[in-house]
Amino acid sequence: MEFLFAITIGVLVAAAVYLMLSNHLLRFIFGLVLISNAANLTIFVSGRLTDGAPPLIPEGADAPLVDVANALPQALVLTAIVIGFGLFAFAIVLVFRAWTTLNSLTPDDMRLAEPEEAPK
Amino acid sequence: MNSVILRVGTRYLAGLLLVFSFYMMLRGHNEPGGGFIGGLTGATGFVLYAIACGTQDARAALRVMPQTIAIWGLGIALAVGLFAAIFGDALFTGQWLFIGATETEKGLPLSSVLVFDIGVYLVVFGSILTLVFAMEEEI
Amino acid sequence: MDGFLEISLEIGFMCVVFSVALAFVRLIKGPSLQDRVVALDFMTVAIVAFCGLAAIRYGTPAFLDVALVLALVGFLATVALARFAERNTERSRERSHHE
Amino acid sequence: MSEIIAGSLIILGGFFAVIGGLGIIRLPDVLLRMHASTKIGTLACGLILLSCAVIFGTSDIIIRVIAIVLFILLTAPIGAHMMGRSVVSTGVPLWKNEGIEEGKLDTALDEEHSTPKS
Amino acid sequence: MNTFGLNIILAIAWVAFTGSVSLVGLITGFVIGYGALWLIQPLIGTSTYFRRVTAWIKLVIMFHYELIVSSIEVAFDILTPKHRSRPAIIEVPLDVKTDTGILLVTNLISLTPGTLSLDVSEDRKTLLVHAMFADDPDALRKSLKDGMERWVIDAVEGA
Amino acid sequence: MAGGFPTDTRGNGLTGIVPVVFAAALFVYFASMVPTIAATEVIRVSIPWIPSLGIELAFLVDGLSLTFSLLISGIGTLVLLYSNTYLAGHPQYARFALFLTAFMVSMLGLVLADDLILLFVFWELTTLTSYMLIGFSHETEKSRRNALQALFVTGAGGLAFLAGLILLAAASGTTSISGIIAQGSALKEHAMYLPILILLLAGTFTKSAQVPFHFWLPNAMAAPTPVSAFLHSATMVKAGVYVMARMHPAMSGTDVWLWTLTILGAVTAVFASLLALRQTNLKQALAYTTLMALGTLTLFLGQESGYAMTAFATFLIVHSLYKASLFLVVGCIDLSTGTRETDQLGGLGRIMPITAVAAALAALSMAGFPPFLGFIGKELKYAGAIAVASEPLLVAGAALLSNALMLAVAGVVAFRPFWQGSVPSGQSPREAPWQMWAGPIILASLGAVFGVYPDLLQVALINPTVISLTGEIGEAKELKLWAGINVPLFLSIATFILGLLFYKFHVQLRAKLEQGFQAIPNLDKGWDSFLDGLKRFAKWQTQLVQNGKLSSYLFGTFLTIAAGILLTLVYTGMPMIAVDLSDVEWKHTSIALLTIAGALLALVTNSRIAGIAALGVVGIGIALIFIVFSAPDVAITQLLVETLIVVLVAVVMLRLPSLPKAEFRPGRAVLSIAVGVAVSLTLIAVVSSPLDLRLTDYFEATSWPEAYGRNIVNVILVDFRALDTFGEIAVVVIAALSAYALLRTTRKGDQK
Amino acid sequence: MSWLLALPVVIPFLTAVLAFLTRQSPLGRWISVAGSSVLLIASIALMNTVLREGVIAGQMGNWPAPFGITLVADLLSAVMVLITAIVAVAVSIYAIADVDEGMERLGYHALFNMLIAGVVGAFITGDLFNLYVWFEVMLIASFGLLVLGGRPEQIDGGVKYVALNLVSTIMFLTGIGLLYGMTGTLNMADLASAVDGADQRLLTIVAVLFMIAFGVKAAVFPLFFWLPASYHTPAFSVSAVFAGLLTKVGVYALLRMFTLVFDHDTAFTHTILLWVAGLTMVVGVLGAAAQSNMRKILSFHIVSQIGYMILGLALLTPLAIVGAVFYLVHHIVVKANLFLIAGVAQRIAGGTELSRIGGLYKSAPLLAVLFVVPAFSLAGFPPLSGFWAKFLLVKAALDVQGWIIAGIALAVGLLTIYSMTKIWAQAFWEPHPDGIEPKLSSLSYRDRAAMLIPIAGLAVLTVMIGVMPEPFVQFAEASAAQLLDPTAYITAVLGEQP
Ligand code: NA
Ligand code: NA
Repeated sequence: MEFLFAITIGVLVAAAVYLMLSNHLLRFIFGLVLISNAANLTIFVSGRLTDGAPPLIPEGADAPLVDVANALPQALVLTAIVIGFGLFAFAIVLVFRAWTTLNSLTPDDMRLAEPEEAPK
Repeated sequence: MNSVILRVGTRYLAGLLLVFSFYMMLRGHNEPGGGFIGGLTGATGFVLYAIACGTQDARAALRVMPQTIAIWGLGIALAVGLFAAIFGDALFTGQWLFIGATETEKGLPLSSVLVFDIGVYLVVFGSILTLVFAMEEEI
Repeated sequence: MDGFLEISLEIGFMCVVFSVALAFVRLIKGPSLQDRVVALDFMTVAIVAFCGLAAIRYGTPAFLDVALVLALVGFLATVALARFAERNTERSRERSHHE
Repeated sequence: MSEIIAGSLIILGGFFAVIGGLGIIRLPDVLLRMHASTKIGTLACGLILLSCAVIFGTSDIIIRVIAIVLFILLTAPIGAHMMGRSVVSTGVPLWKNEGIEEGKLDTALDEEHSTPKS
Repeated sequence: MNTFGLNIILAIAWVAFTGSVSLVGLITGFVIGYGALWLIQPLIGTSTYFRRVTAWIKLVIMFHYELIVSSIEVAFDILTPKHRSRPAIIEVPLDVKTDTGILLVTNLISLTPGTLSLDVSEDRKTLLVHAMFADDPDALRKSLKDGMERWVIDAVEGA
Repeated sequence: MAGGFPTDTRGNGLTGIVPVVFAAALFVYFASMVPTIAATEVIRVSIPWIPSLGIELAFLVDGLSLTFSLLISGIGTLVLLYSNTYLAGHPQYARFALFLTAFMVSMLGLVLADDLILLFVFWELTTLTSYMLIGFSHETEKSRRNALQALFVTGAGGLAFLAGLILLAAASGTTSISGIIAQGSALKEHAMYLPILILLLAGTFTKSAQVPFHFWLPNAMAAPTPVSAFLHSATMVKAGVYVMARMHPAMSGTDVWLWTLTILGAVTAVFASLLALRQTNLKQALAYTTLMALGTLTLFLGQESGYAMTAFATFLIVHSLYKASLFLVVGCIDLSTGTRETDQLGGLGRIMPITAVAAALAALSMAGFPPFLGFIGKELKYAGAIAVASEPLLVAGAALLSNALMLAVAGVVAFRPFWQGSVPSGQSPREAPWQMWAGPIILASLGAVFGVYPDLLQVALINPTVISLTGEIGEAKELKLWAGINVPLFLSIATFILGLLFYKFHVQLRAKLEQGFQAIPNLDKGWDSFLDGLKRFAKWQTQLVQNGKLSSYLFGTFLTIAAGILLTLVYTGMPMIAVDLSDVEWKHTSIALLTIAGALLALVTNSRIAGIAALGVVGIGIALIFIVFSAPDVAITQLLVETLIVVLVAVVMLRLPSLPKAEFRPGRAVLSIAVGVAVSLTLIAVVSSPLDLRLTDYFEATSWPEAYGRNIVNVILVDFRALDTFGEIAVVVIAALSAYALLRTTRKGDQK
Repeated sequence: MSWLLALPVVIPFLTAVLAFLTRQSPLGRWISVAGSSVLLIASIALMNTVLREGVIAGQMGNWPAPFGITLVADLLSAVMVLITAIVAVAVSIYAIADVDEGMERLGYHALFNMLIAGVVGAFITGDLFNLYVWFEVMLIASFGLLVLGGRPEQIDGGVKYVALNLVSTIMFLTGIGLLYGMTGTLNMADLASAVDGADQRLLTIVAVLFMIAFGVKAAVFPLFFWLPASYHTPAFSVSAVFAGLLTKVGVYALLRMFTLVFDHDTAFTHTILLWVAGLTMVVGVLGAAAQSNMRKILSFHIVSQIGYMILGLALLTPLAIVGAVFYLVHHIVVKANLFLIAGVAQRIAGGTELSRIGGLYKSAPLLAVLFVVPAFSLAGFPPLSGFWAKFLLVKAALDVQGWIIAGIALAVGLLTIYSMTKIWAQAFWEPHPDGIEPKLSSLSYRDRAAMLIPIAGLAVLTVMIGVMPEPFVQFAEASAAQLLDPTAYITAVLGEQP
């Protein structure tokens, strides 16, 4: 199963990278969302996949009675999702600001911080 | 958004989401849920409010600035971590008090961990609303 | 009758997944914004159903919690996008009005 | 017994889910498609959740199922209303059942309404 | 809602009597309490409570009936190659006043296949409905008013 | 500096006096050591500095360092005295005095240091202080340029020098200079001898402005004249010579040493004296004669004979005395007349008699006339040259030629302005104030005094210095005015004749030289094009890598990632991979396909809404993965976050324009696929071996009994790894605050 | 013990919370100053303990390692925390003059202290995922600070900074996932032995992934683009703290991971690092040579100097690590200070573009003195701190016959001199193009004190390290010994290993 999702992650990453390279900030944002998802999924898959056994301890038991899914990567992914959301939120606001202040969404045209050399 | 249906629906939904978010937070320690999920759900309620009735109303309903809520949440979470110091434990050591504990029953648990989750809830709730309100107003 | 439930669960899963696939086709085709949102909205509802099936299939009511949250907040995206569509048109009309 | 009921509900729900999906594909304009998605989807979902209640049978599950169904019944129409409203206000081309073949529908609609797509 | 509160108290009392704190117990207590209250109706004076409860039950049943019947109708249209539907957007005057009422009417209309509430005018007097089978708009309008709206008004606003 | 002497000759008050007193005190202090050193003892003081690197604050007073110290502090005193008047009332005099004093102290440190690293510290301090001094007239472009040039060239040498010192310390196992010398000839046989030598010479040659690094020295004359007098006569340029002398016992005697120093010294000497004669500017002429002196000193150091060593010691002193004196004289002339050009000067002898006397005394010493110390120096020089076993003619010839040229220059600088021609109209020269002629006259007189009484010098400084240069075996030759009729005497006479001829025809010679030098590439001009080239190369390179375009930055970053992983894969070979598809259900496959389809739609669509919806699909697909693989908490969070993402994008997009149509870029596509493949392959390899579940087992076992929670994921979040969660909510808060701040700052550039 | 470790992280957070709640009043800035000062005291206490007792570790939440999160301080961590605290104090004082009320109201002080918290957390954590979390805290705070003020060039720089750093962050996260998938642990001390059981070929690949992720943070070639694109745009106090601290966290992480965990194939990994070091030095310094703006020059020099630190890690001899540690400490102090000085230049001379300013030497000699110290320290002039840093590394390179890399290190030093003198000549020596005489007295008393005290303090520190390097060298040696033989580190975290 892990193999299947490793391939899925590869496709997500490839699509994300292409979008991030597209010289358009909205597409970059799309790519960012994809690649964040891919990274989260990488952790999840790295922790190995278990079908249908959430890491919960039933009432009356001291430990899970069956082999439950690996809880640690789940906690990590949860953390990573929330952090990723924070980063995304900032990024999207930045894109918005870039549009309102620089009037462009193509970062290659943004040359205020690194102006092009005036031709001599 | 001048939609009667949405406004009326929001009246029910926002409260519902808020109550539901507390429920998700409180049960988090034993079942799916917890501070994040609670906070996100609760925030959704006010996001809906802001969409339906405008941010002014939403802010008025909230009464406190959302960023203040968020920072208080962080403060609470931090305080929980520091609280362990009183008992000579390390940062973020959970402190438990079982009300009416007997030999067989653990009793009603009161824990610093729950307060920490409340901190998480407030942070997520406040932060998302800070963001959404500001964006709504700016656009 | 263990077998019947198993089989019907498989069928249920297949149907739900297939319906999601159908919705995805609409999402690709569009053509209007709303078509896509409708497709997405349908998927959300399908996931709720999927959670229900999963809860039965694995005997774990925990998945119902996923359904619960999704049922409550899933429409928010729809609302936001609908509002976007509406305001976007308003704005472009205003813009053309100004010109 | 409960498993047979549940199984049947699941199959019925699955059936409606597919119908909903087909409706989204097949129906000729966006509002019609919304009929399929909002209602038939809800129905499908409700049936499957009902089977959950039947299978587990415990009160907390039943409460949860009821809650889910109520939530969907509450939110889905609001979402549909918002969408429908926007369809009307943005002037998305609509089908008028004028006997146009399905395959040529999109082009026909485009010719009929020159409103810009978003 | 005094009667409703009384009913609740009776239900709790029932649970206390039987000693089974469960949902089923509570519902049983509620139903039995309702019966008891209905019996002693003259004692507690005129209350819309009983009618409203009946109306609610009727609403729920009729809603599900409509839902299933029209779902089949739509499903049929989807599954058959030719589209029989004659969609149209129609305006329905609203009599329901309360927020809850409006929400219920619009939601229920939306939830029954074949009709979809698009919008309520700002003055809350008109409802915009998209209907799939609007061969006869007036008939449709009438059926909505006499059907869903009526049931909702009975249940929510009493009469 | 035109405009006559300062009217207020009281100088700069305390700021002026204190440094003079300080320098004088130093001189007296060092003078008090003369008896000890004359008794061929050495004084060594050492305190630990960086014991862990074996570096000490070690100072050594022996003949060599004492000679230098006396010259430095003595001339320093006079120069500071002179400067106080020369720059009287200058608003930045305090800084000047500070830098000059600092320079003097650094120079003293350099010659006294008995630790390689300590020596280097002072070495660089002299570079730094001289940079400040050369650039003293910092408001002129030329000053700044020349200061930079001096710093850059000596700095470059300094870095090579440092490398040499490090290697030297490594080769000898100590940084102590006396320790290295005590090891005898061990260094010469060390495998690293040659690299060390080359690196050290690179440092000393640049610092001493030897050919071909000579070009910065004349430019450094942009400094005020006292600075030139001090730095470029007595001190800084001699630092290089000092180091060669210091290392002489440990490193000399090899063929490389001999020929490198001899040839480069000789070439510098001749070349510089020709350059000196060519100059019409007094200061420039003097600067080049300094080069000539440095060449000569280097040439001596190449050898080991007692004559050469004695000649080195003597000429070192001679040169410092007359050169400092002449520089100061030129300063007086400059202030008095407003020019330093020879052809605009004349007849100053009667108006500035004291200065003239000082100039004459110094010039005679420089020209090597008896009974001046310069004469003795010159005699020794020839004696030393002849003592060169293999090529006496070459060395002696070079010495003869350069000495004759030197004589001519002495005439041009010190004779012609005073005793030929008359004062041009427009000039109203006056005699310099006493503070300004005191220095020259004292220094120049010393040349005469030591010439007549060479024994004074012999015992006090020359003998100890020679011992320093050669170790205990050293035998200094006697300093005598009359050494009998011998080859050096004949050479001296030849020098006089040739020199006087040169002087007589110096104007014509200058023209010839001018033509000659035109033909030789000028490194000074090369300097500017070097800097230009450097800048251009830097610009070119920078535009190549830092072109201001995010897309190429991202391309570079992703390329690094793909290449990094894939090339490493090639290097390591394929890790173990196990493909196990047995437990894959159709559900898994369809969820994976849904996710992939969503991603591909997001990739290809030109519609914003389709893009967002596609992201929604990916989100749903991933949520389904979380559901199927038992992560309800994660699934809920994923769905909630996905919803909020859609909401945020929908809000923001109201203001954003539609997506432009995407063009297909094959290069980007290949790179994207490469990154995807790299990640996939690595992950597949990772999941091919079993996972160690220690941590999870612990969490499962303790979650309920110790942390009282049944939802293990939540217990990890709020208890086992609460610190992570705390950091994470901090991220959320900060993100909100940052985004809020960003939204709320509105500036002028903002559109409506 | 565990509180000693936790406090340096907790204090800035607490400060941030308080500063945010008081953001509408001037109290916020004083809370920030006070908080940094308390942090300084705490980090001195930490350093003191580490010096006395060796590596210390604390288990957060009282969960034993490797199950809970461990905070660990060895000498390197302790000194990084200490130096962070010093920079924090300096910058928080400087901010009184530099940061306007508008920025304060938007939460500057809170963001700043969160940034510090993230940096400290990264230095002190012993858990890989926790390191990621602190990286994120630091990163998101830096996003906010970078664009605070919202000038167009800030937004432009911000876009590039954010985009590239997000890529690095995601690579880091992916790397953590993969490493966890191989070893099943996240505790860094535990990883040190756990990786031995993993496929070594795969480990090398993951090591390269980490190298890239940290390489972006550390701004090495060819991953540094974000730095020169953005560091010259924000407020001066912001760019000072960025310049001083942020890239060093990347260097620290490289140093930590590539001595503790990824030391299985140094012939490969550290050879790559050597190349990276050389190219970073050269490309960075040439970048600086091409610039004409003070802050841009300084920004490129950060890149170049990072190369030196990486060089130390790449050589991996005791002396080289000593050099790297020494360089790390020295560079933070010096580079932060230079950016602070640029801020003063901006205030009194009206800019940082060298052709637009001048005359500072003549009319602001105090500033000139204060500039000379860090500038010439950066250029490696003795007896300033930078000389020893470079000396150690060049010696380390020569000791292993690394002629070329030593030559590069020296040549880059020369070009550094060139850049520093360019600033000196054009901003200080050259008269102001508008003929004005920029004077420090044009600043208010408060601003003058707030700006010059931290600058002078850091300059004194630079001189102190330079003149009395022995304690620092000794310290760096002890620290390098700990890095090269992590037994003490591992024992402190996990207890005695069988
Ligand atoms: Na290891
Ligand atoms: Na300038």
